[in-house]
Amino acid sequence: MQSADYMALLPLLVLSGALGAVMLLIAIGRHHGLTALLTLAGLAAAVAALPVAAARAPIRVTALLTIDGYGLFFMALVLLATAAVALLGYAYFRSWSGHREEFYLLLLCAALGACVLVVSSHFTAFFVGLEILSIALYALIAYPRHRAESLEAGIKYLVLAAGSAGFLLFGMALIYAERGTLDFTALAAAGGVPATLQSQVMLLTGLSLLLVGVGFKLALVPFHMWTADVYQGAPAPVTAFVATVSKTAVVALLLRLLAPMGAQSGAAFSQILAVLAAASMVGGNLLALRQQSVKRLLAYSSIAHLGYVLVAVLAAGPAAVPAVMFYMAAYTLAQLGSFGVIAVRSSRLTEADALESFSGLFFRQPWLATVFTAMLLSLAGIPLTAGFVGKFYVISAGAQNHLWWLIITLVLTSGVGLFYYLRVVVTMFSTSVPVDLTPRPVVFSGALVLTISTVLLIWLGTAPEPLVRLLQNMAP
Amino acid sequence: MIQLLWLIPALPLAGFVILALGGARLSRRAAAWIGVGSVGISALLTLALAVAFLRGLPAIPAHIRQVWTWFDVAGLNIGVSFYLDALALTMMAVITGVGFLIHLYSVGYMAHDDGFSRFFAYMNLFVGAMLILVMADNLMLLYLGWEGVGACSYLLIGFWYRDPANGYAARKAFVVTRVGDTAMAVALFLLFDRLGSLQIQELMQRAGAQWGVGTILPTVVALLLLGGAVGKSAQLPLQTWLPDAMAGPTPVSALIHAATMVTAGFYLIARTHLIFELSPLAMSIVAIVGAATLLLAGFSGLCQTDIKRVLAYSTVSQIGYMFLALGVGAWAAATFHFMIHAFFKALLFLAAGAVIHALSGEQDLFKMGGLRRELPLVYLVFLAGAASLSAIPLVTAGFYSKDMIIWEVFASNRGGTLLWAAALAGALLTSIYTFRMFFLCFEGPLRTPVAHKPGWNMSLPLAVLAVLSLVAGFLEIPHSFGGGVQIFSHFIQSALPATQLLPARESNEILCQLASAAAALGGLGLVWWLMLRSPQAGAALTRQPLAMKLSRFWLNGWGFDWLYGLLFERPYIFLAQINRADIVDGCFTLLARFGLALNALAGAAQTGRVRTYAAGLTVGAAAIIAWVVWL
Amino acid sequence: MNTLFYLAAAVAILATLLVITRAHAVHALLYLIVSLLAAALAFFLLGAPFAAALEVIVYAGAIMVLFVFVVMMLNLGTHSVRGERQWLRPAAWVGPGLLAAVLLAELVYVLGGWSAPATTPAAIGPREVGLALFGPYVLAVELASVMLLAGLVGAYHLARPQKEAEGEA
Amino acid sequence: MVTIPFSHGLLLAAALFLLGVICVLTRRNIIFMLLGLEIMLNAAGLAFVVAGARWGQPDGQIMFLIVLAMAAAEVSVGLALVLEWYHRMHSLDVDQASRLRG
Amino acid sequence: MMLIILIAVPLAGGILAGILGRRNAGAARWISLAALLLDLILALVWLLPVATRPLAPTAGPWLVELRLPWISTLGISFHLAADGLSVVLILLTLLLGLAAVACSWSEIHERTGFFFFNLMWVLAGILGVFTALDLFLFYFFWELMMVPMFFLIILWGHENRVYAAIKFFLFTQIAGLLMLAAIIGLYFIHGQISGNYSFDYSALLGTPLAAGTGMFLMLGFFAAFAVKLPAFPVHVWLPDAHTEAPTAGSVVLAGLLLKTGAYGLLRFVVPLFPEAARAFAPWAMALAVAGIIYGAVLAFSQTDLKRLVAYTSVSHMGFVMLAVFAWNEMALQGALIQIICHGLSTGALFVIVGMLQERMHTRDLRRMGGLWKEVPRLGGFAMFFALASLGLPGLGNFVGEFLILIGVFPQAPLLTVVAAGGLVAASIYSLWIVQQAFHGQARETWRISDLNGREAVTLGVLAAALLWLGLYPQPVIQMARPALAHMRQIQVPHSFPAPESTASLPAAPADPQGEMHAIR
Repeated sequence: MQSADYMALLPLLVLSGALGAVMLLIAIGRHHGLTALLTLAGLAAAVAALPVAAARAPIRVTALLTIDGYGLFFMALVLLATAAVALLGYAYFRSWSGHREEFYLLLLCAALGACVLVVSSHFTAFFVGLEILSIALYALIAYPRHRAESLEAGIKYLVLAAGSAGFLLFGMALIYAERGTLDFTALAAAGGVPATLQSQVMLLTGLSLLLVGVGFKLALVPFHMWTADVYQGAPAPVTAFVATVSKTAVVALLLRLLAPMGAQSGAAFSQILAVLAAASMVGGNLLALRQQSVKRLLAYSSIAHLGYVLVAVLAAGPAAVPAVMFYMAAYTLAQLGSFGVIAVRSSRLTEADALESFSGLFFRQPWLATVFTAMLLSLAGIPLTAGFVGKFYVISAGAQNHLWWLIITLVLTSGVGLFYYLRVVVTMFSTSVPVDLTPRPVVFSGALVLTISTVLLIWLGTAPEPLVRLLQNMAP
Repeated sequence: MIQLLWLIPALPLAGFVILALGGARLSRRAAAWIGVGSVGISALLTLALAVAFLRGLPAIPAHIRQVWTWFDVAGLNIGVSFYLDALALTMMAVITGVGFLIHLYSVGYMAHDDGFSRFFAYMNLFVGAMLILVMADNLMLLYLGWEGVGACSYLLIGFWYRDPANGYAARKAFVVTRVGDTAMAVALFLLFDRLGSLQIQELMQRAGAQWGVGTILPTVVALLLLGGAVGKSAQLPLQTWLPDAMAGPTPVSALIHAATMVTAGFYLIARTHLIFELSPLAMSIVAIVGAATLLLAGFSGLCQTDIKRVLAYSTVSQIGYMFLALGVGAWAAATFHFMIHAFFKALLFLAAGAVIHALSGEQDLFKMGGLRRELPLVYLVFLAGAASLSAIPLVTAGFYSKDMIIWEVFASNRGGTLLWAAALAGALLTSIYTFRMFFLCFEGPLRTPVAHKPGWNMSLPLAVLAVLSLVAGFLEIPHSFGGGVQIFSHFIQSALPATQLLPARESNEILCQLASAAAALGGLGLVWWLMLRSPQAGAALTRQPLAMKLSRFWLNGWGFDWLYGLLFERPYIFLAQINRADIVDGCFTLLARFGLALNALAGAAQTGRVRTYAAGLTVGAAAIIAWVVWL
Repeated sequence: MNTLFYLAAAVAILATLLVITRAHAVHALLYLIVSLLAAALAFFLLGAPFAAALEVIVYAGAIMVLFVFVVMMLNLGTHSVRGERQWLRPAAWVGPGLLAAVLLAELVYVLGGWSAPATTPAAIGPREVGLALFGPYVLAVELASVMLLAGLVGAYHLARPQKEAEGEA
Repeated sequence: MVTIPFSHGLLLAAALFLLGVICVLTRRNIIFMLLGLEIMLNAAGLAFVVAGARWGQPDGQIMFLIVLAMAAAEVSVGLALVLEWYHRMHSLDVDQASRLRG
Repeated sequence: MMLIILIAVPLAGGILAGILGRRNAGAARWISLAALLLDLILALVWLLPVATRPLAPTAGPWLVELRLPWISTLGISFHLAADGLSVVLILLTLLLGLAAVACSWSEIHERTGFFFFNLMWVLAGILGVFTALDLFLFYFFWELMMVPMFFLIILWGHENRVYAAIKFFLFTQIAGLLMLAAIIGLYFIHGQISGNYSFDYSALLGTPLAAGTGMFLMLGFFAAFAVKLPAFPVHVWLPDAHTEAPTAGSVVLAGLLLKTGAYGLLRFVVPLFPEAARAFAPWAMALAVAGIIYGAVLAFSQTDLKRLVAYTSVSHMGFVMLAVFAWNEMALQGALIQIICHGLSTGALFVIVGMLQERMHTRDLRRMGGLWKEVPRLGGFAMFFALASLGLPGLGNFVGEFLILIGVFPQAPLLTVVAAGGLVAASIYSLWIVQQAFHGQARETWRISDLNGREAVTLGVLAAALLWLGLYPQPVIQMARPALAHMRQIQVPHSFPAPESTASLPAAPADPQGEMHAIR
């Protein structure tokens, strides 16, 4: 490890440092606001360290990590989303008693795991990053342990995540047994050797098992069933984190893993990915149709969104990488905003996720309703919002590679998807007697997150040029 | 003078605009002045124009005056431009002249009606549209007038809008004629497609130059135009609307459904006669339609109980004569009969109106009677009209015009004995139903008390029209009457060709005239005998089972309404009603249901049990591996 | 020696079978320790003595003891064993068994056809492993510590004695 | 030292892995589920060791070590959750954890 | 620049109305009215002189054009332009916008500011659609105008508004997404051939396409426009949306939103995919005729007056589609006139229904009857617009329908005849409206007031416009002629890369007029 390596690792180091600092702070004395502030400062410092790392990029730091523009972009996304979650968390936990500070600690752990994931170029780093993320999430999901729902969600997530990690590991082991390397690039290079049919099958089986693990994290159909339960049970800020950071990181990794391997993984594998994408688009959208819980609804919709992303991943052309990056950015913004709205409306005992609790929201808290509407429209891919440009980008990537059937599936299923987004919008604008008449004041930190994400959402929707330019040459 | 051509339709239209915008704010008096005055000035202008026209006649048979370009698209240059020739002038004279009289009459007739100014607005609009129809230089503009008069007809039939039956009759009139109009529109498309113009004179020229006699295209075009004509003129098979159209106020029946609009079909055929002449088949069909209609309507006329319906059937029948004449190429005769018919039919309607007015709206013939003494003037003018309609020889104008047709049907190279026989039978029928009506109305005991007597403004038009019905015939006296007088034929020949008579039959003119005279008089005699001389015989005749059946059948217009109801109206309504909820919508709803069913299906896996989810994970893994291993 | 491997394999599978079928948690744990020991033997035979040692120490030692502690803490008596028997109807095994059989068939098909050269591998002792661990894999070690930290903090937060008013303001 | 085909080693790992899967799918007792997960993870570690032996590399064993660490961390959080759950529900029946669904 | 201002004025007016309207409902009304009037005046002052000036034969098709960089990395620019066609439609938009504002004047009591905000934004989106020349930008505006419309329906709609709004949004969005996919497909195909990746309309024109690809892409565009038009059988959203929308919503829907579909067919489908459109023309025309008849028959059976009028739109817009796929000057001019006149006449009918509903709180025809006596002026206007709707000569709709039919006839005589049957059906339903609502016996006792001055002016202006178009449509025809001629010239692709595409379409460019020969 040389000094350049350290400079390249600076964001991760800063993050780890922040982790230590927060831990120390908690040890010294518990203070919710201070902890949150320190967490944010750490995240901000990590973000500030990104340009330092970018100056050295692309660089390979040991075999495990590759710091490049692609990874750093996603890292930025992860860090910013984490900061948003921290702010939402502050708003969410502000009125709680008991231990609130571990939330930030775990959040930083999870963020570190996600950051490792997005720059990993080795199965070991992949697995470690994934597990840091997962283990931190088990605790985060079950964080309000006085709520049976949260515990239940935690248990479900734990059992299934560990199970899927088992599949993932077994797949890795098979690939390793076949190829003799755990390094992504070396793996791709090894593909140059003409392999026998059997070894091809072995590799594909390994990849398939790996896909189970990845598919679980991304909640692709048929590995999606946990999603809604966990989203619903977890506290809203954590749900936001699960929906954004953990998916973004895994998508980034998947693309990094598959991009060089694309050629050798063969038709069968891309067929599988295509089927998973289609199944996710169809399944996610269908499942969300009649949801009465907004969190579950968003959970199902996230299944569909990952299906859309997979279309771009599959495209694998030059347009694919910026498409995926843009889409994930737009998706992250919209999900953060959506769960943010739920978070700022939730109380200690109940999450404000019943659809009927949104009834007539526009007339009580027009600002909040407008934000949520913008977020939902973005998820639905309506112009003026980032989601539209993202969807446009994804369709572009698909069209460039003639994935016409997937595009048509995308189009038709997002039409179905529109239905449930509209249901929520309609509920907020419904003039019938609202269930809950008292507007809950929005905490400043929550309002900040919502405002910024709305502004960004519309900015990216109307003037995406700067970001697009940035993303243009970022293939891993 | 010719420069002012555009004023003639413009004045009534201006009257309409003022009346429509002014609406109820105008006093009755003002409305009457505007309504009657605008048409009156038009009539005077027409008169002046006629003088000017006649002065230049042999040299200049026609004038064209363009007012503005309506539209000009891709070679279709349509102007709002007017064409004046003998035919148009005849029509204009009748429209403005008779129109003015009827307007004047209406001032009295409608005096107590709520919609007084609305009535005159519609009437003015009608006159304007009708004038555009007959003056149009191109078929587009003609179509404008054509549909315009249809709309006015609709508005006026349904004038008393409270009664849904009137509304029904109005809509029926509009829709049935629109069926014909649509055929005519298709003819226009075809003409433009093939001949590249819709300007009538150009069309006639090009048709003559490009199409051979007896080829298919002129036949198709002619038949489509005939479709329009039969719709407007209530000929077979679209005759069903006219008897119902009597729901409108009586002046309307007089003006629109007797004197002018219903003869638009005749006008159309006469206007485009060159195309018809290119198609002998179409000509024969026109003749056959005319003959069949005149008989059919004649029989129906025999059995009507409503005085206006009798007149309506007689109108259908008389227009049948015109068509018959057109079909045999007797252009001048048809035009002449049109004019005379306008006089006497308007007279009859107005007189009937006076009767109805007098009896406070009673229209049932069997509730009338004995009015000879109560309404002497009406009695006299009605008699004149009835005589003219029945073509009582020598003294009535109707005789001269109808006789001319009957004779030319017999003698024309396109005519034939069968058609002639039909025409003759029609004459007999006409005289029977006319005098049946007349006797029922004016003879016998008084059955309903007389409430109103016609005022001067009603009586004056009656008198004028009565005179015209009697003396107008002297414009055209047959050859057999010592060389005769052919003022009208000469005049009209600047626009329409002369009839081609078969030399072999020309010598039989006087015999023919005798036959038609006999038919007219025979009919009169028969009715007189059955009704007045020995009513028991008449009553016995009507009690015959066969007669009763036939009578009911004819009363209902040969069951055409029933048939069309069965074939078109009821299926249409049925189809529309069963599909009210839009079956296509249902299909999409089904699709949505399907989506929800899939939702339920997919949701079934969301049991909330972690073991189920783990199983899903495992199944997915197994499936994917199976895929890569075996595919 | 080969026989020893197959013997260890058989013991491991048998013991695991017993683990998953036991009604009493402590019995199952004991069988699992047997299975892990057999696996450790297999590791050793495959030339991985370091892994074998850790398998025994960490897995069979530490992790299983954790389980035992929890089972003891929860004090699952005969009552729970009866419940366990009720839940473990033969029918409950059918679906998962079939599913696993399908997967097994697939993996047997894949692995059975897969032929790697069956040379005797050189033993990779603790030294090589240690060199690799603190050479190229040093970051993984550091990150694993964060992972353990996350587990620690998580477990601490969740298992901390609960005050009744938790979550209330 | 053995000279068995490497595929046999992997087959052993597969068999153990699937037994773990069966355990997770079948048992309603959360503790047993966690045991099943341990079996699965251990089997995956075994596969890594076999694969490492094939290539004569330490990487397989290192992966095993990391799996070991992960298993430890996961079990600790898992058992903490179980304790909390039992404290609340007085039962280890995982099927009771199905309030969230639909 | 003037185009941007034309779009920006309603946008700004909408925002202002939205803000001020929270305090003072009257302010919102007046601001909207003023903004639209200003816009109309600007359009008249700026665009009309340009549009009526005789065009140099060498000049391009665009009278005014504006191109700003937007997302240049993807070949997207902010490209607005107007030709005669656009100018006519812009004027129609502003005129009907004014009518919509006028008819909402007293109808909207709640959240007035937000209402006018949405209304103005819909109008701005429509203006954008009529002027956007970058396909991405077009799609942007295309979707943008739907969202405020959606809010107009769900917030100020009638009983079943949620269902209707969602249905409306779903149909148009799904079809719109298909179009987006087609736009992107075209973009890439064009980029791969020419190396110039651009969404610009003029660049994409004449992209050579293989027959199958061209057909698929064309269908993508067609789907969006057919739904919006709406063409049979994807018309089902329309009756619901119309029925439930507030009056202004219905006016804008019928008068303008549907026209964007027609505009899209004219501007994009045929020029971009001439070969595919030619091949598809018989089917499209058959659908159009089916729509004409189907809509007319269904209109007749409706009891909800608004629904009835909605179905008439299906029928009338079928004529437009018929004309577009005939693609000769006569038919296209007819289509344009029909577009305008349908906007005016159906808009006016919706205004009338709105007035009735405001007074009677019902749209049920079965409860009306004999209203003439109560509201003769309203009845007179209703009669006028009903007659316009049935295509009475002298009123604009007749000119449109007649030109369409006479233009289509040489290409598809049989279809034309069937379509002409629609005229008969139109007379059936149009007269039925008048009969049921205004004539006949009063079924219930209504004490309602006749038109006030504002209402009379609104209807009067619309009626006058219809009369003018019916008697002297030549200015409009003149204005659109160069635009249509240009569109008809951009017919034949520059070159065909593959021989099979020329082989499958024998002698396609032989026809100098470029008409498509459908069913003869």
